[in-house]
Amino acid sequence: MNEIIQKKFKASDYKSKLKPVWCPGCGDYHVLLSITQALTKLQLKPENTAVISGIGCSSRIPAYTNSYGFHTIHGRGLAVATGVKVARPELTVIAAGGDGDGFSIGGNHFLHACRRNTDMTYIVMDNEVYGMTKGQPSPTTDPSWDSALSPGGTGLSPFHPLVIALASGANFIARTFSGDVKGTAKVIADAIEHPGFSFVQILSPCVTFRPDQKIWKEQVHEAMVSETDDPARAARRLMSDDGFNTGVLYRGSREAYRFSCGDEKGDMEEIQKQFEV
Amino acid sequence: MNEIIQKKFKASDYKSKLKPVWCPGCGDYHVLLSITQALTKLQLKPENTAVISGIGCSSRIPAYTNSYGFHTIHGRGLAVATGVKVARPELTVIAAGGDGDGFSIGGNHFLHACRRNTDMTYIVMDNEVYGMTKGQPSPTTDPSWDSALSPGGTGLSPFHPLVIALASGANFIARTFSGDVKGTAKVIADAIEHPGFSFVQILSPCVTFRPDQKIWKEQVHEAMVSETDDPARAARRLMSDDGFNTGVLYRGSREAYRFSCGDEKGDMEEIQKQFEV
Amino acid sequence: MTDGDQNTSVSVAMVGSGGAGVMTSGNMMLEAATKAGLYGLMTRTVGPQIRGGEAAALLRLSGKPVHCVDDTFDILVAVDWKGAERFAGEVPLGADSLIITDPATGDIPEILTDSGARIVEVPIGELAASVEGGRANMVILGLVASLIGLDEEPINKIIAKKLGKKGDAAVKASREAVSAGYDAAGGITSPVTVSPSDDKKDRWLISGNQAAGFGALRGGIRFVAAYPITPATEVLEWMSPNLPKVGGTLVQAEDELASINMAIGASFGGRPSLTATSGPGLSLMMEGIGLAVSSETPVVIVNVMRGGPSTGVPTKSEQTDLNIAVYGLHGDAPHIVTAATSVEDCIFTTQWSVYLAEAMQTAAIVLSDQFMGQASSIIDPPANISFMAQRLVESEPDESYLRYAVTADGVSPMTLPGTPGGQYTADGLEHNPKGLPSTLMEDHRDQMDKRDRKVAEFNYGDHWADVEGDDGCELVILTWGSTTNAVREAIERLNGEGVSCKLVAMRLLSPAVPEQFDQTLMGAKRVLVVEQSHSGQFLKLLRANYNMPGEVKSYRRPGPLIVRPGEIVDTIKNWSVQ
Amino acid sequence: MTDGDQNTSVSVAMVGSGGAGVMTSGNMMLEAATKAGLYGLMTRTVGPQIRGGEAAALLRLSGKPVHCVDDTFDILVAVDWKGAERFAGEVPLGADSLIITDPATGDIPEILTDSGARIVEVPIGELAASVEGGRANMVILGLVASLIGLDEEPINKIIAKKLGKKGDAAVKASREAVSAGYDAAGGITSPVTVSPSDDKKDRWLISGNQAAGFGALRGGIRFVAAYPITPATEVLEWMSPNLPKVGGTLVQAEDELASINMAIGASFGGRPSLTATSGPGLSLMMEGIGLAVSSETPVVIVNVMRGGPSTGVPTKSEQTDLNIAVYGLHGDAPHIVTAATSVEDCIFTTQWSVYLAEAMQTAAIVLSDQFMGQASSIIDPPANISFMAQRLVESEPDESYLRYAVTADGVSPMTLPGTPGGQYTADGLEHNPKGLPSTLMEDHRDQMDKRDRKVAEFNYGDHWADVEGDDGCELVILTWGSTTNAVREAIERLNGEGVSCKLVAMRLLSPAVPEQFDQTLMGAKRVLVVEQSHSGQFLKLLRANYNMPGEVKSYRRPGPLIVRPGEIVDTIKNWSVQ
Ligand SMILES: Cc1ncc(C[n+]2csc(CCOP(=O)(O)OP(=O)(O)O)c2C)c(N)n1
Ligand SMILES: Cc1ncc(C[n+]2csc(CCOP(=O)(O)OP(=O)(O)O)c2C)c(N)n1
Ligand code: SF4
Ligand code: SF4
Ligand SMILES: [Mg+2]
Ligand SMILES: [Mg+2]
Repeated sequence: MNEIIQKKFKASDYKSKLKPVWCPGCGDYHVLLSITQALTKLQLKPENTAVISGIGCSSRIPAYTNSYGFHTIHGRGLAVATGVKVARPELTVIAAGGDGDGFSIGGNHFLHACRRNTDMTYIVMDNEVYGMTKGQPSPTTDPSWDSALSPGGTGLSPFHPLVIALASGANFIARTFSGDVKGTAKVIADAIEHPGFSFVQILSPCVTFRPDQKIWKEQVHEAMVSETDDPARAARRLMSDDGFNTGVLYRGSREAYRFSCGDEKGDMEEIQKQFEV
Repeated sequence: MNEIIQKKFKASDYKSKLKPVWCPGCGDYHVLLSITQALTKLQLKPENTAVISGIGCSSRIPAYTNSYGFHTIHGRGLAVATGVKVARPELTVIAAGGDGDGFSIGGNHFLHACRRNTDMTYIVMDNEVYGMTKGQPSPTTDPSWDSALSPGGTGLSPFHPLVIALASGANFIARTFSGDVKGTAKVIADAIEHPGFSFVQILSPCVTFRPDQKIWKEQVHEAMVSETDDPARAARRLMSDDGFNTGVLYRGSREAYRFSCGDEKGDMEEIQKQFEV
Repeated sequence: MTDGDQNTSVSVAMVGSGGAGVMTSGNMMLEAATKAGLYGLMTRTVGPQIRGGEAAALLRLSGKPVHCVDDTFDILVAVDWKGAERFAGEVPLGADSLIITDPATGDIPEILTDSGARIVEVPIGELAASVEGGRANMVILGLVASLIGLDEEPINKIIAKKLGKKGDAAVKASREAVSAGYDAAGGITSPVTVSPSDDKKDRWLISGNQAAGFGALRGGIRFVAAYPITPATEVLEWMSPNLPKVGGTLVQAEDELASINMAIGASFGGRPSLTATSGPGLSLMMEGIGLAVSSETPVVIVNVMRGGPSTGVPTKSEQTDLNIAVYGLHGDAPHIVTAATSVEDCIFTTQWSVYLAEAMQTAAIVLSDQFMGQASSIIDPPANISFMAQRLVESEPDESYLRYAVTADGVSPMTLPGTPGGQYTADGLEHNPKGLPSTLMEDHRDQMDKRDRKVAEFNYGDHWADVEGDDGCELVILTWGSTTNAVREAIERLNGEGVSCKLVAMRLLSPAVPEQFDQTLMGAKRVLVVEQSHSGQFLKLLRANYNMPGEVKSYRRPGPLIVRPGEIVDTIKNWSVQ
Repeated sequence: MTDGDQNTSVSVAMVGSGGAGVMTSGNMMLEAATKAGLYGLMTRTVGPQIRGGEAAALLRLSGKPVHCVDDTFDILVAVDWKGAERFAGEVPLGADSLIITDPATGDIPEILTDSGARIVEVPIGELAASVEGGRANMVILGLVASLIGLDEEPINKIIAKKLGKKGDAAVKASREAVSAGYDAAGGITSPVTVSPSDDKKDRWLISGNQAAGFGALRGGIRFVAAYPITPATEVLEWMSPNLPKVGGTLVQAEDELASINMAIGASFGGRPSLTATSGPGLSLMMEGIGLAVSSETPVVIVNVMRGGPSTGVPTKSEQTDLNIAVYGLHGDAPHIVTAATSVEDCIFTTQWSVYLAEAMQTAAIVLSDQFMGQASSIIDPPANISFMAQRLVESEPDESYLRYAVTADGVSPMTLPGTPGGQYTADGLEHNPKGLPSTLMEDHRDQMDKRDRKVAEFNYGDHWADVEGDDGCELVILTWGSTTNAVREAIERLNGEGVSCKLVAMRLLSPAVPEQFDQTLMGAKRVLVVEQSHSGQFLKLLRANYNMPGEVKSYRRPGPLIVRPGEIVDTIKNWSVQ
């Protein structure tokens, strides 16, 4: 993470001028707001932050921030983000995307990013649907949700991203609701400050394909329990949670990934000696 | 699962005549033996079983059985196996492979196979190394294990496949040791009989690249606790287990994937009506 | 409107942003046109917004079958002009065109007025407001219908059909708004009208993506693995509810790596299997397709092309996945690549490709594109062709059974799981005839020969290309895919001007069929190669695989603008001049 | 042994199964030969067993640089014959060859004796047993060294170096076993000997995979993402411990999708980045490579080819990933494809490719193959070439900064994260010069033009090909990759017989450089295209992109047998006859 400097940045300094393609009312507008508020809170220089995403409605977010951005390919945001962070350890790296991008096609990188524990923050705007491709079930979709691709529902129990994150070794695990901009901003700021990989699931409604998610704002509630650093306890808790608990639900202290590029200017002449016979 | 018939099959009826390429002493020989014993126990017709693998030493196993086999590509065994099972629900489908194949490149299919809960058995011969490519760390390798690719060790805490399986929704989760052929055979037979996706991690030493695994046979021990069907409890238990607990560690009762091909002979004329204006 | 008499058609663009509902108007007009005995094609263009951005319904209607877009639009009508400049390039106008605008909605983008089109102002918004519950999109529906000579009756029928369930008031409001539109058209001279025919025979309304799904089903596909991607999703979404009717099923996969491999697994199990995708997904499937080739497991991949490279231009059309489809596998991996030549031909080509994949036990990639895939077309009910999956199966194997036996035609009988004594292990590792891994030079060579031979020496009959025109023609246009119909129309126009020209639209892109090609192009003096690609992928494919006779010229450009007949006519004419 | 005087070399195969240790013997002989002032090349062939199956060390030694394998082996010596028939096809013998066998170990495979080679029996096992702790592999080391005229002294030195840490007894046992081998050679007439030169100048012992890693490091690579795969793993394993010495690092990725995308991320961050793989891994990387092309992020992919298709023949060489490397991206995606022409050239070509990728901000795929990659070669220390990653960076961007500015040469200055005011979003979606998503026809065309131009119009200098021979030559052999040196040697032999012939070994496979090509091939009457591929991928690439002058003939075949000079000589001779 880069240093906090004197000059006071405003939230608007972290926003670009590009108008989002999102539908009016989409939860992702709030997420964008929360990210800029979190960055304001931390007073990070915009040019020292990299926001990296996959493909999907939510993955459009990098260009709406005033950071360096990379809108990569579907499912690969975390891999690109890992490369950025290892190559440039002094940058603040935020990976972002959707539930389809992160948990379906990107599932393997999610597992391994949690395990590798590179210092970055991963924000998933979970709307329990593939928004960009016009409404197919994602891994977090309810089994009975009807759609053209899965008439009558998938019949599959939804994927539990927080439990998976915990099982794969993530050390900062949180859930927030996009409508709670302040609360989300606070959690994101915490996540950025946490050394190692931080995972923030943001329930972010898709007004177009999941109008039923309007009731989310009534369903979410702050987690009743205090934060834990015991993975076994966290596992038990997360496995029985209702999916609407918000807050930082687990915070561990495993060492962050420790290899990265540096400034050493070694000598090629020295290196080539190994070939001499 | 196909029906049990009168004629008594012997274990040798489930083995092919092909000599394995494995190193003398490789744990996978024992796994092969256990699989044939499990099939004998269940008296399944060899031609009604399909054994499907990825790529790796362990993934060579299909051709050593007398089943229909598919030695697919690295990491994709589970996807191919899912296709086979959905297309031919009456077959007994066994997917098999290594820790690199299943947890590194194949991690996403592992997650989603657990979640989809198609009725098949997935056997991972875990030797905590990439055997076939001559000794690189896999996701289950100890952080301090030295190798050419990761001199001094990866520094990464190993991946916990059983916890991931549980987190992703698997309903039959077991661990065995290859050296315990009988015990392993029994668990595999149970796994095959379990409706839905069953996951069996078999600790199967690599004598060539991990000679240090010789001590495994002293380290393994039967799980002290009784089987549970409560995922939250299982999670807590698995997260704190020592990695050498053996037996069936979790058995749930979630409904298996319910869509598959059938015999309906619908009428194309009827179907095309939807285009008529 | 086109030059030749025989082609009289009308092209209409209806533009509007937000929830203006121009797509609804377009769809209604298309259905009404069908009822009036017309043929038609409708495409849509939308802005980058996920929902509610600028949009246009682009229609072409005619008394004769319509397969491609015209050079220019005859009538452009806008509910509003918000963001319209972003796709104005896709709505070419001419000096004969008519723009209808509501002065209350602001200025027409310059790029449109620059065409010199006649502009007529109609207070569309006011007219809508004059009807209780009236909407502007219904006003323009009536306006345009009147201008092009469509009766109000079929439109009223469609309104009842589509809005019936919203209640009588909704139907009434729409009908009145349409009527207001009809009335407003009174004083306007229309640039062109179409004559509804009396021939009210049965018609189908179908998109290329539905057609591909339907062809697949008819060819025998019974398993589909799916991962959504624009513009291929509708293939999957059409198949999902229809498969179970014939004992098939669709599995939504976690990604394209899974979907291709699931399809391969299902096919290994004996069910003809398919997946559908577009460029980025196809990239991810290539390793799996190589497995199908090497393990000789039939599988069909429908690839609906969009603008590339990378994520590219997902909502627009381009013919640039030809390279990857033909050459994108590592190693020497002979397989089949076909391409549909029209919305309607998506049925035939997909069905035929299922047959080819199954007959040769290999992978067949069927190329379609966004233009065809997402265009709605009114067509004559297609003939029921006989191609049906028919795999060479060994159902009573004995001891000597060899899964990968080296046969004369390269195809080896396959056993299906469940068949006693037929057990073998399918493998992507090189193997011997029994299927056991082998690194022997001889086995490698024999299996390579066999996999190549079965594909190269198969009898593809006449289906390798649509060939039209006299044998003696010295001028040939070679093309493929959705560009075919623009070329076809260009040739009709050229014929009308006394220029004779042969069409060769290749349906089989791989393997090469040099004998048929040579014979078809014999005597050609000038060959024009037409494609929608920046780098000339088709041209290079031809050069690599065929001996091109005579002087060869390439006409190509990237998307998103669809290639139009006029461009080809001009190219030929300019070439003649030199 | 070869025909021409100037090429005197000796080729030896040492065969043995299980832990026979023939690789140790081979490595020791190679090192000893270096000490004796010789050049040499050693490859290995192993059976399917993961460990301890049949194996052979294949050496060629000479007083002059050695770059390819000879037509036949002069001496074949076996510790035992178990499983040897499985690679006998890879050890061609002639009537002049000598087979040394221990009668106690059973019959020589027929395919070897069919050659008519002279057979000499030596009780290798007994000789080993006669020394305390003696091993057969050391006996054959002495035996062969003696036969080819190598002194015992350098061998003893190597033994001390390699076995020193195992203790004096081990060194003594090995030395005595070697001596026993020397003695046993006494009565045997050797088919050929090499003259150790007095020129004991510095030599390097290096494999192609190490050379690629070294070239990459020298070119400026500072980040590597790795997923192991045969036969590319050693590139990664060499780089892993060496990168940190220059401030770089290697990350082991979970799969190839991750490795290519990590490399792209690191490069976006400003570090020249690389990954290495082989066919199946390259397949998985193609979507990522397309992203690098579209987002204009430099990245280098070293692809060490193995037998295909699919999992294929992982441990053997073939030149069949050319198609996928050049054409395997969806959409029109111009990028760089290069190929090393020898073990040594893996340094130059990789280093140059890093430079190209960085200079043009695009993806460069470097093709090597199993033969080069895993061959150990004794070479002269290579010149230190100056190519070094040098990206066009904008370090003080102002308000008007455009990441994807349309420039004359197509290369746009890039800002690196951390640069104030340079913020932009890299994108695989089509974009405008600022980097914002755009579906506009004009933006798409301009960006396509630019991405194409920067690659097509770059000045590649003379490096596009190794060209040797007179300008006036009417006979040209076109080839690429590791086949180059077999062609080179064939041409030397043909020259020796008065046939003059030009070599054109293409290092740049994509883009095409038609001007250079035309000029180089001007006046060619006959062109032979040589490659190790069943389908003729190189031939098709040439036909697609170049106008081939004169009569063109293809000499090609698949692996695993490496193409030998004699095959090419014969092809040319037979062609002449007609
Ligand atoms: C390889 C590949 N496969 C499929 C797609 C199509 N695609 C684009 S976005 C998307 C899903 C988006 O869902 P999600 O990640 O949940 O984002 P949302 O739109 O809901 O925010 C898909 C399937 C693609 N672009 N690339
Ligand atoms: C796409 C792809 N990447 C890499 C490889 C190389 N490869 C073959 S097996 C293997 C790892 C095997 O490890 P594991 O699955 O643990 O099996 P083991 O050999 O240990 O039994 C790798 C990386 C490959 N064949 N394909
Ligand atoms: S489709 Fe849904 S997720 Fe996408 S922008 Fe619209 S509301 Fe948001
Ligand atoms: S390398 Fe290891 S895993 Fe592979 S066969 Fe040998 S002992 Fe078994
Ligand atoms: Mg979503
Ligand atoms: Mg392993």
